[in-house]
Amino acid sequence: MIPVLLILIPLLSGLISFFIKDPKAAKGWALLSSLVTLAISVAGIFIYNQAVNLHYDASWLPTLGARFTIGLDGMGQILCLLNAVAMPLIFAATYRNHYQNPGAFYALMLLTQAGMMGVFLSYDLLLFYFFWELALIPAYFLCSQWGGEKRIAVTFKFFVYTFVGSLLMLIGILYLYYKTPEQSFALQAIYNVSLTSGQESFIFWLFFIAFAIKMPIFPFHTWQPDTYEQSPTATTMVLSGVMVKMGIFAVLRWLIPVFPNAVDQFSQIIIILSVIGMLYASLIAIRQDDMKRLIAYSSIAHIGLMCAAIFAQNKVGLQGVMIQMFNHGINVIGLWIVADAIENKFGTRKFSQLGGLAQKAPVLAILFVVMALANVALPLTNAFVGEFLMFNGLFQYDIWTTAVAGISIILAAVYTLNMVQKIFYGEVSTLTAQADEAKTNTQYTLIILAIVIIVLGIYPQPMIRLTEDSVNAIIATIK
Amino acid sequence: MNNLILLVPLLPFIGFLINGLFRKSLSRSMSGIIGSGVILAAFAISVVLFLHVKNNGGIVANYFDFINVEAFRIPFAFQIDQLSSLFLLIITGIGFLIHVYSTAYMHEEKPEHFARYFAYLNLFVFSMLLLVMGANFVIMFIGWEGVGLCSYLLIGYWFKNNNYNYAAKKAFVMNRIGDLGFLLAIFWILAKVGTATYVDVFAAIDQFSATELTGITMLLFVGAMGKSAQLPLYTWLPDAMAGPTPVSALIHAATMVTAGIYMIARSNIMYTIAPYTSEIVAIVGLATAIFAATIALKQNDIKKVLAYSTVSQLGYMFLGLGVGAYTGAVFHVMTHAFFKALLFLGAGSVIHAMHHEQDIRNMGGLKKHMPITHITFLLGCLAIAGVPPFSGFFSKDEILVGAYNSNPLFYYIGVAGALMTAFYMFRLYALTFLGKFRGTHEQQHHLHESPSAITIPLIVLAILSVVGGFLGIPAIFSENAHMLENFLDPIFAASNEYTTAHHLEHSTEWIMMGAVTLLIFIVIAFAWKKYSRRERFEKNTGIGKVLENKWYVDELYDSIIVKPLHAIGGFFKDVFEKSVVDGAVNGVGRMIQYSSRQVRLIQNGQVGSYILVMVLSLIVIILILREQTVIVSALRSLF
Amino acid sequence: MPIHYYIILAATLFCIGVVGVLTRRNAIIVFMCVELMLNAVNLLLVAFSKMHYGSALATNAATTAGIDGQIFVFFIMVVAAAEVSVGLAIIVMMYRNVHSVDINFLNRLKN
Amino acid sequence: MSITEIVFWFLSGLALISAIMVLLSKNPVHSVLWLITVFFAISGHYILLNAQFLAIVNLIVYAGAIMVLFLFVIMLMNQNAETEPRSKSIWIKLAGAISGGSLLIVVVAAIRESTNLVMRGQGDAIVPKEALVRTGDIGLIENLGKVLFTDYVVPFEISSVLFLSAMVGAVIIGKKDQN
Amino acid sequence: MNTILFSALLGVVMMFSSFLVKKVTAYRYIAVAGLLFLLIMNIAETSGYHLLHINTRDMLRFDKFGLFFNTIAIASTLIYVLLSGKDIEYVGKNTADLYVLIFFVLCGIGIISSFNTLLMLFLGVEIISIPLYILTGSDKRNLKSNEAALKYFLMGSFSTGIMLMGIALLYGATGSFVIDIKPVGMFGPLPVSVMEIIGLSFILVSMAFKVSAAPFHFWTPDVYDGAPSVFTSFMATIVKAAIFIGFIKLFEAKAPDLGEGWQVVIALIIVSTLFVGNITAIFQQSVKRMLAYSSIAQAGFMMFALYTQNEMSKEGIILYAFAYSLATIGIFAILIKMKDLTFEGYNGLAKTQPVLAAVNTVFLFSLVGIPLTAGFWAKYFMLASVVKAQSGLWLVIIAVIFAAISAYYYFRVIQAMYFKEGNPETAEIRPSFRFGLIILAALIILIGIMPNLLLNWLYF
Repeated sequence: MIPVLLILIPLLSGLISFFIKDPKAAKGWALLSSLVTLAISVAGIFIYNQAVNLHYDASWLPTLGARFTIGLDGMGQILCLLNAVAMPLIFAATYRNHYQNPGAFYALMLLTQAGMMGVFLSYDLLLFYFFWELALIPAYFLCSQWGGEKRIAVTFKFFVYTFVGSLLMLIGILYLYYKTPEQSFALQAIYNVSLTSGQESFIFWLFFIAFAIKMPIFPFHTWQPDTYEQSPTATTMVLSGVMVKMGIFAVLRWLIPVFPNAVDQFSQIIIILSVIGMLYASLIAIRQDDMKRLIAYSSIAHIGLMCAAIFAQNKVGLQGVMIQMFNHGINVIGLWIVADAIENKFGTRKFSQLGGLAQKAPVLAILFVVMALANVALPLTNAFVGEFLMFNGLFQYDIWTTAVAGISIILAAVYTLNMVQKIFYGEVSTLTAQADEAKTNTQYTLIILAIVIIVLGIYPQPMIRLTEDSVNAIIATIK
Repeated sequence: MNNLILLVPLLPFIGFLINGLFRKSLSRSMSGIIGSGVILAAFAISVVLFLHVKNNGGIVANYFDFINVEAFRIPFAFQIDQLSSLFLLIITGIGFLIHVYSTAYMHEEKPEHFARYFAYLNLFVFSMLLLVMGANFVIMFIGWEGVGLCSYLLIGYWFKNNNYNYAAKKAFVMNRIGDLGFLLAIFWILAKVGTATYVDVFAAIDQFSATELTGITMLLFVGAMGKSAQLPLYTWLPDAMAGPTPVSALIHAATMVTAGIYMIARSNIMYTIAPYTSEIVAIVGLATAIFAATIALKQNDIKKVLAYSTVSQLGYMFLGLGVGAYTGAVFHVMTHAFFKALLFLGAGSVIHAMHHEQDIRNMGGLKKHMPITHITFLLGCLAIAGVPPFSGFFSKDEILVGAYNSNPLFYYIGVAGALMTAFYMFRLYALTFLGKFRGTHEQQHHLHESPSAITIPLIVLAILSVVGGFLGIPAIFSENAHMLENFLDPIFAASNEYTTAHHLEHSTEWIMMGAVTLLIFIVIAFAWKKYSRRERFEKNTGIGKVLENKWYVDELYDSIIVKPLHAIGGFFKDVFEKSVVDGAVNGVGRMIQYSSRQVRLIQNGQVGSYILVMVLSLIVIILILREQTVIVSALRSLF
Repeated sequence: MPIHYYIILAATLFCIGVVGVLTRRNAIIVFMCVELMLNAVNLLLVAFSKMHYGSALATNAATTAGIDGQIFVFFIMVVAAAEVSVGLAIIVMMYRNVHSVDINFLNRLKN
Repeated sequence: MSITEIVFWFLSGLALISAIMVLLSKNPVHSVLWLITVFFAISGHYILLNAQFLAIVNLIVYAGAIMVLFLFVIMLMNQNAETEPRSKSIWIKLAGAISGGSLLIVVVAAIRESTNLVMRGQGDAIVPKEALVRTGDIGLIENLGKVLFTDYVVPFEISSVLFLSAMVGAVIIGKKDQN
Repeated sequence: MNTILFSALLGVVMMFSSFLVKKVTAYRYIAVAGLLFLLIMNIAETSGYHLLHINTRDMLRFDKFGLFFNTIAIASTLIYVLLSGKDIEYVGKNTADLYVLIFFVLCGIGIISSFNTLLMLFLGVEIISIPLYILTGSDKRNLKSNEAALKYFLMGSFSTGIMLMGIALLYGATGSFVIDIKPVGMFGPLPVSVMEIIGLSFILVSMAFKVSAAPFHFWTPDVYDGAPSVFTSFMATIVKAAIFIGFIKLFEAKAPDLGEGWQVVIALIIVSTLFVGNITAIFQQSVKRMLAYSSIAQAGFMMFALYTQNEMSKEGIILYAFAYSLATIGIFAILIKMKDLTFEGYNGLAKTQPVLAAVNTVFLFSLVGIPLTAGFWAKYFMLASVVKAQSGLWLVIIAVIFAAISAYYYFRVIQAMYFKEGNPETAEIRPSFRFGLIILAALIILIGIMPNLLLNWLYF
């Protein structure tokens, strides 16, 4: 029942939220429902450890062989948890932001959450596709309704780009469907489908392009910085914190196990692309003057590493990816929260106009430094564990690739410290002269995040254990 | 015992937390007391541990699994053995002194910043302890990056000044370059033997092929380069002098920069089996020693001189490691910790008295104003210059002897470096303390001896750097009086088996020692004479100018690495991203728009043309269907 | 008569009609050309009906094969009549409004 | 050359020439008259093919009713050579003629190789099928009537709907809505 | 048979009511009642209950497919009248007669969904076309309407001529008008009868013209644009779908005779239709004209049913017809209420008329083919039928790319409604109208989640 609730609660509360007019009420309602979701997903983890079957199966489209099958495995647990943790934090952090027509805003946020939950939970390919789209639509509205001045064009680019991807994937889905012996979309049936190498590589690309756009991998990333820059920060947090993980999750759940040979065949190209992307994005990030864009590019770089680690196809790497999905989500949300606080206070994100904030807002400065250190994967922050494992996996794949990819660690230090220095250090600018400490809700959310970061950095083992079964399942399918 | 061990790093961490969290509410004295107190406690425990180790060998304390995956398991464990316990003493001991010193040195700071300073300092000690106590490379790496962070924070302590921030960033990034090497080495080890715990790795040493070992050791050494400021990654250290002087003393002289030596000493066995790497290590060390020394000859900033001398001394230590004189290296680490900390603190006391004047050309004649500082500083200079029987003499001598054993050329170059050291140290001493005062009047007016919180650590360190040498008396004076060697023997035993320890005859050693000592005295006298009466300074020209500008290395790096990277980044950001990546997508969009504008013109609203198209396409369809056999086969061949 | 003659004749008439539709601009003429096309079709159908009748006659003396062709022609005429009434009505309506029967005269709807 | 062929050729020639004249004549009235001759020629063909009923209907409905309707309309709008809109360029005419011609060529070329239109004559010689002329009574009114009201009664009834809609349409379009 | 019979009779009834009943609004209720009755009758027949047994002499052949489509067509018409009936009264004076024509069109639809001989096909097409000419021109004072009517009429009758030529040649080849009969007296080298091929290509052209598939689509934008919006809605949805059904019925029987060339031709038509429809729609400024082009684009998708004639595509075309008709009727119902038919006219509709904007968004999503709307399943089935046939995947890929492009112009409306500032003027919106729209949107979403509700009809 838990998986159903995970989808149902955000869905229903979202629909209800459409009809809430009063801003306070809308915020409260959203926060409440997201907290309930969080509680449930946490409960899910504990039950899970007692090895209870967390699957739900219902008839949906008998004539088409599609069923409403959802379930929680280790990987799903982690991502649902991320999804469930992210929302309350986001709502709390942006609690003071004022949106026109707040009911709709929070409704769409919750619907997005529901969609993503569905993606992480569905065990049926067609269902997966449904949620995949369902997550996209509200995000589209959020971005182009409440976004920046260039929002409409930018978000539309984002939408069409991803839409093309998902339509191509739909073809792939259908193709697989007709290859299954008993014409079914069920996970197992899809896993057992057998293709000729020609078909396999063809369908592989149909799927991969969709996921690569979502992640995004190097040549397909063009939608991302603009969208992150233009969207309202709350939405950006959802996009970069959780939705981006949909792509990676999908690769792990629907790509690696289904097309083992094609994955083998193309892993090299993809890893090379990812590594190029890492360096490329990092170098661009070094030159950024806009905080949001910088974070966007750094996020591209991190995602690139995850993708590379996936296609290295070994256990360590995959475990690293799984926990890093969570960690990256947490860290990047932390960075966005600060970005949001700064933008709200000064109405700008340009480093050139900021500076010396550490004198005015020491607490914010300290917390941001923690986030920044997590972003550069410093030991005893959560990101270190993930990146350590991922690089390890990549290393087992090839040492030179790892060495080149490692350069991004250095570059990450460069651009992150740039950001810290230009915002918080140095003399105060005209703008920051009469700044004061960040709002309490911002502080508290950041403190929570910081605690999570440190705790997971010092004692990551439980989460690593959580990934075991999923990884084994995936590894079993590889070769 | 485990808990006791755990306390060592934990205490500084607690200090960090208290000072960090309650910085607003703590008074200066409180945070000072807390900050130094925890270190003192840690020092006490370290002494206990040291004795325990001395009597009944090393211990490994396991706590919990940090990372445990199928491929490998990384426990969070500490290893207290001869080497680490020695380092514990150095770190906590000198650390304590410097904390005490800082309470006086930083008293001008606002309370909260004062607390922040101590928080950072404690955090540093914590990470440094992790570094040396860790029982595997990963824990070491954690400490490794931790100290990097702290040095970043402390260099940029006065964060209003952007130059300081740049220096801090430079330090962090350059360390990162090294860290990458270190990290890769760890991966390699894990991939090979599936563990990073020293004991297991060294036990499984023969599983490595020669090339692998070379590779791993090289990568480790890259890490050491970064952390211990060796060529080519040394440029951050002189800039790091932007930080408060006690920080320079603690981090950039006594402890952190020696992490590289610790690491290599730790994994000495691997280096012993990888002679090629050892060769590189020796050469790099030697080159650094000379190179830095030359620069130090012409520096006028009191701290810069000391910084370069540190680099050069570190070079000596690597030389020692490279030639297999591991004990010598560690010995030099220790003595260097003493006298270099002393010198820095002395310099700090001077700067403090001169109100943050650091240019030695504006000093002079401080002898009578601040006697204690003067005496201790002089002792420090003698120690570093290697004048018997001061500590530096023994340690440096041991390294040089080792160098001679492996390759006489190393020895001669090393000696040259030692002479330069003597020269620039006494140039510094003379210009600072001898002659007349060259500063402004109100500076002269305020000149005074520093408070006891500053002088006491100076005195303690002075004593240590005088007597410190006797821990390692070479064999020529008396057989196995070398306590340190005997103490550290378990660590280097394995390596020593490999190295055929052919000790050269005592006679030659005597001659060498005598000759060197004589030369050193000459150099000192020369420097003394040259600079003690110096009044005015003419501009440097020729080689002097080059040296003053540090061989223009920073400029070189800037133009061959930093600028190109920025250019590439800019190109990607402004050109490639916009025109290619984005351009492709938008181009498609624009193409569609354009074709839309064209296609809709076909719809010209005239029935005649509409029907014309219909008729023509009717004809086409008929033809296709009639010739379908041809067309279909053609398509087949196409697809 | 060989059926080819009829086919070619009908096809020619049909195509003349098509050419008329393509070249003339007077709505009425265009419409007349359409009627011409229809007649060509009628002729063809009758010819075919007689052809099928002939080939069926060889086997069965009392056959009515091919009669449906002529019935179809009848229906075509019916439809044509209906179409003409509507068509002319539309043309007249347009003439009332713009006093022209040029099919290109009204050209508001394009692109 | 039998009388039948002479008649056939004469009628065909007449039909074609007058059809072409429909296009060429500038004056709409002339076009109408030419079209009527075409219809007469075609009716002649019907008689030749022994389809008397259709021949008569053709004359009554087409030449009689429809064409007169056309004439009425043209008179009503007093269309003549002057009011006739000139198409701007010769190219449109040319394009029309060429495409029409090529359509003819394609169709005829295709028909000539069609295998449905030939049969085995004496000695398995392939001879084209014949359209029976001057004989065969399927075209007689009684036979047609019988079939029309038995097999084709449904379409026959349904065509009434067609007429109704045409009528209603004419009313809607034609009726002046007074306002 | 019930549909044909009663729709004709109801037409007559309306005709008489036009001079028996004087109250204008009454006609709408009569029409609604009639449609309900018709619906019931048709469903009755679908479930095997025939009111009166007429021997059609095999002129018509009623199968589940056709009857089911009739149900959908009538139901859509009902919805259409309910939503836009009020606006029909604003067109011209003789409202009743317009309803007459609508009923006659339904009669034609009944024929075309069950014809078994080319004669009936011909009659059916004509019975549909002639009323449409009139409906197009029914706004007599409006020159656009005139122009549209004239163009439609001329081209329509031309295409009739083409079709008749095809039928004649087919008759020559087969000696009968029954659709599933094979050519006679064939011998010789060619696999297929050339004359049949030519005949069929003529018919193909005329049918393609009626469903406005490129390159025979040219009449569509002008006519849909010129005609009164109320009737554009009717033409573009129900009628077009009906002709598709006829199209499919015919070529189900005939396509095999055409050999492989058939698929090549259809593929070409599909691609060009998708191209013209989508690409040209992008640049339009008037939503009405954009919808005309979009109807072309959608036709391109429906053509897949002809490309792969399997069960999948037959279910698909039904679903498509329904989804597409409902969505488009809804959009037009809102369009009619708008004062300004350009995209700017919709600016800020979400502020002034949130309900309208919301449902309009649902309709547009359905047209784009976003999941959770009926439109998704329509496209899904079409793509699935091709993938199932395992041939022409490239065609599918082209199709989805164009589907993505179609998002561009559909979303322009959404962007205008939600993200642009402005206060659009609309005619007064009755609550009943709003309610009807909501029901319609709910229906679309319901089918989007549970297409089985509709499909199971085909499986009983």
